[in-house]
Amino acid sequence: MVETVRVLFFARSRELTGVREANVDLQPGSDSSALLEEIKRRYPQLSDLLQFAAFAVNLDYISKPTVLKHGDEFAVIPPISGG
Amino acid sequence: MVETVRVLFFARSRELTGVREANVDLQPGSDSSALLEEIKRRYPQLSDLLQFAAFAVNLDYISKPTVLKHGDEFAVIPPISGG
Amino acid sequence: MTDHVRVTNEGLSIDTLVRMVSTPEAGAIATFSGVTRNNFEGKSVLRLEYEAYVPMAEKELQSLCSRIREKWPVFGVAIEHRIGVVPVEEASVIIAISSAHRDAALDAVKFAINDLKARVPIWKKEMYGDDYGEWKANKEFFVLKEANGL
Amino acid sequence: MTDHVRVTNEGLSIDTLVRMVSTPEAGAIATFSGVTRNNFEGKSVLRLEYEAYVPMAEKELQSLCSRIREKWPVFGVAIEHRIGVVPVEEASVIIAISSAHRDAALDAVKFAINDLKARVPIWKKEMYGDDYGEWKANKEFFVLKEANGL
Repeated sequence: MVETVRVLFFARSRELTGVREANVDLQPGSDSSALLEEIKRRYPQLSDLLQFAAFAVNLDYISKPTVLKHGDEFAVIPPISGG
Repeated sequence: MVETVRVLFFARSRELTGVREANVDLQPGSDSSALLEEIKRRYPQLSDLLQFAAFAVNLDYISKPTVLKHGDEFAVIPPISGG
Repeated sequence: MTDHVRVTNEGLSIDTLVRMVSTPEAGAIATFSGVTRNNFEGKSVLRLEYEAYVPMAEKELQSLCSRIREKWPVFGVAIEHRIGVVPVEEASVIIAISSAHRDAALDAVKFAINDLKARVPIWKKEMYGDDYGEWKANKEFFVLKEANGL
Repeated sequence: MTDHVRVTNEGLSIDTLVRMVSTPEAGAIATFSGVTRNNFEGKSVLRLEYEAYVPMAEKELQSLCSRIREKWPVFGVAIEHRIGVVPVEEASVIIAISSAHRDAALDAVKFAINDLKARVPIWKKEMYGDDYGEWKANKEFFVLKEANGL
């Protein structure tokens, strides 16, 4: 069994990956740090951006590594510039 | 020769005097204090209001007794409430 | 851009004032509208009646615009004050200011309404009934009068 | 009054937002509009392109409204952010807030635009040519990220 997480890319992260979203399969009990390792492996061109990005799980910012479960929506939030 | 000054009343001072304006003749060299004495004599019902009012000569607030000359426009400015 | 000030018997339009201060260089537009409330200290207010010393009010509004430009880098400044009867929920005053960056427009608008309430010779009567009302007084006026010996 | 928040592809109207927060109890309405400038650090800007994580942006805008209501006694709060292409001189964001007395509306609007720039997941690309642009970053975001360990 794996836990499939939906990963969303916006703005510069979307341009760098070339995709708006991707599904990533994680071992049960994996947290967002494990997911980020997998993202970096798949999209090495994102490494720099990830240092400056924030992350959200199911529409809320996370401030520490968070366990992910099947069906969660994980978003890479590059530095925002609304207003 | 006298110097005729036009005196304007607004808002509560207009209601208390019953007029929007009045001409007051002053001796040459008279200042705004002399004018105010004459206003109080003519409209004793204004005495209280004058303590809280400001005054303007030719569209500018005055901050001290000011010599008036023929044709000047003197305005009694009761506490304002614009906005 | 030139300053726009007006004291008028007509209804005010925020859209019109915003268009007046709009310019391709501006990144921010801030506005303030003073609106007739339906109550004051528990009393029901039917409408407000405003009266102005119009030529002096417009002169003071012009000098208010100059004071704003001494303090902040703004592009457009537009201020209109309505006089006569102003019904509940309609605007008696609108201020619109544009600037490159937001703090200038926001801070200038706040300054403008405070300065207007202290200096611009306009009077408001709150009407509680058809023939029964009360002239109001801005505390900002007394502060200015005290400070400047007016 | 309920809060109104919206992220939309359509043009924004300040008149519409002001009407949304208008109420007979309000004495003050303050607004802020963020507008596309024609230049940035000497470079000519053709247009802005905005992109949002729409459901999270609307959720963050709702929580922004709640934070405003914890801090100030306001009646109506309306915030709209436009996405897609925003031409020069058109608004990308409009905030309108009503209150009984002016300081609440004025201070809440200033807080709202600062908070929006720190938290709401929306991105702006400044287009200097038809195919040449640059993603911007709000300094407010980095301050928040640092403070909250995001």
